[in-house]
Amino acid sequence: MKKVISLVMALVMMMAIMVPAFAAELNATTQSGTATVQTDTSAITGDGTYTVTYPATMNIVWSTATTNFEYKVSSNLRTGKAIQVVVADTGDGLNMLNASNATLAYTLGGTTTGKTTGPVVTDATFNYSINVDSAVWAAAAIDTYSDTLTFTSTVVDA
Amino acid sequence: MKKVISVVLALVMMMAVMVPAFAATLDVNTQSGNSTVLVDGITDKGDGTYSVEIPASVDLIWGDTTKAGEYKITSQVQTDKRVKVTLAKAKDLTNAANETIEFAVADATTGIANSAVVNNEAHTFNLTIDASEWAAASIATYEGTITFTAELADA
Amino acid sequence: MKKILAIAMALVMMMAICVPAFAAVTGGSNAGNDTIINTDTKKDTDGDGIGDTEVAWYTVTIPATQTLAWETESKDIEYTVASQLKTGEAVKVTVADADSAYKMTSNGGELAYTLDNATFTAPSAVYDDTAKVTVKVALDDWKSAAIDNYTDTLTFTAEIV
Amino acid sequence: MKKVLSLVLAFVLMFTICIPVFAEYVGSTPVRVDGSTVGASYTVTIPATATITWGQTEKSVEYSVYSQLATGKGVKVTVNADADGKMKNAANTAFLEYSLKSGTTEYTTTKSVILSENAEKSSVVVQIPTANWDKASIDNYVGTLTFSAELTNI
Repeated sequence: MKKVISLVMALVMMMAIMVPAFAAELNATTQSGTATVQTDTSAITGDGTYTVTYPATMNIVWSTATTNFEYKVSSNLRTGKAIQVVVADTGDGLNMLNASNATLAYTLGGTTTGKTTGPVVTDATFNYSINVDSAVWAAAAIDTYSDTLTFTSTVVDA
Repeated sequence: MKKVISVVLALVMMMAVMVPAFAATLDVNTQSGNSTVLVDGITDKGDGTYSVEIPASVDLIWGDTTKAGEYKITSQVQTDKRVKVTLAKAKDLTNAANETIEFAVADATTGIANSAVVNNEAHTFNLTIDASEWAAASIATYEGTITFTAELADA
Repeated sequence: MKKILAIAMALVMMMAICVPAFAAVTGGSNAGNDTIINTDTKKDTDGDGIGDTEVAWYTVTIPATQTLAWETESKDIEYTVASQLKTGEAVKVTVADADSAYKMTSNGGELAYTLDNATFTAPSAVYDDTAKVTVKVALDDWKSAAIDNYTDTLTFTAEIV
Repeated sequence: MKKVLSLVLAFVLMFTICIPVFAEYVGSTPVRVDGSTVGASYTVTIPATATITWGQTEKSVEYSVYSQLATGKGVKVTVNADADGKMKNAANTAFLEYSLKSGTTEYTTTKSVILSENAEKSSVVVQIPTANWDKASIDNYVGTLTFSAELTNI
């Protein structure tokens, strides 16, 4: 057992003294040499950073058939990645409700699933719309109706 | 001092003009967020709109003791409001000689829409004339008036 | 006056009768009693007492790889310059991008950079210290680069000036 | 073997027949020389130049002394380096510090009379430590060793 330990210790010692960064040397005979400069992304957590900006409240004026909205994506991701944003009603379907739960049905149009074209974008804009049929408008009591849409972002492969 | 006030006022004005379109954000730490779809009808439409279609005229046949009529309500008003129509006799049946036959709006002097949004919702009313009135009346053309008034009433 | 004269004459006389020690230091240069010592710019490697190998030398030690953490806008790359040259001479080091595009590349992406202090000339013939070349990457360039490993090759060239 | 022996013996016998000559002592006469009027003399021979190869930490510079002095007298040789202890390049822009090894900067002859062919030799040692070489730019540096001699009692 002592022999084994001593052997291992010797090996470890050797490792320790090994020169960590091989350096090149120029002198009168070797007058030129190269060094590599590179970036290090080890400090980057995950796939990088991004921001999706979307309206906190989407105001729709009474009797407007189509109201356009947009969300924007800025990202700084690893090569080959992109950001996907999904706009959906994760609750009760596309119905706005008033205080007494009367419904005002609407539909979503435009880019409800948006994906950036590449890993680095600045204010990439995606348009979507909320459409309310005129018949729906006509049949709705004047009131405050609201619904909740959920925006979800994920890092996907470009 | 005036300068300060003017600057402050200007700022306040600016605030008012700014469209309060607050934005929310998602990022690596917050990958999902909610947004409210909001129709603020009351702000947009206020009380809303309604109309009452009343009969052009109510033609009686000599001796009718009751005469039914109909009016229609169309409305799109606030949820908790209803269109309320009130009928009233404005003028008895009167002939050229200013002689009168008395009549009355018998029932349903008021009609209330069934809901905030109705479309040509029909409401009936009845006029009554006593037989004695007919008996005491000289034969002529008589014309009276009934008035319809509409208002928003709470549901 | 006569007394002074007499004393002076006596002194001179004494001098004259000094035992004429004939003394000499000969062979030297200058006034005969100097030996000029001078150095040779060659060292003696074969032990025959005669300088045979020129000694002027210089060494520039350059780092193999230098790493910039993401969004590092300025990074000093240190290298060491050691020299013992003829008086008046000095080592000059020039650093340049091998392909002079001054762009680090990844698989498909590019990251532009610039070099500061790209040339360094040692202040003296005998020198032993570090020098540095500074790699600069603008924050905007970082922001518009996909996160990836970018690399480029710098060429260090040394010469005696 | 007998023949050889006999030949050797014969040879030795020859020497024994030398004829002894008898002399009779008459008296002694002093023979004198008056050296006080003769000038004493000595010569210290030093090299004109001495070349030190680059990096050489010690260089011995040999010199020799011969003399004809009064009895009890000797020659004391003293060697001095440059006053500022520096060798200089031609343009006087670069310097190389040196020193003379202690114990080698003086020499006193051991006898009052030393024949030139048997001149007494000594060496002064020039010392230049490696550190001085390492910090000097490569050049031809020049220094001066100054020899001075004086009579001394030995």
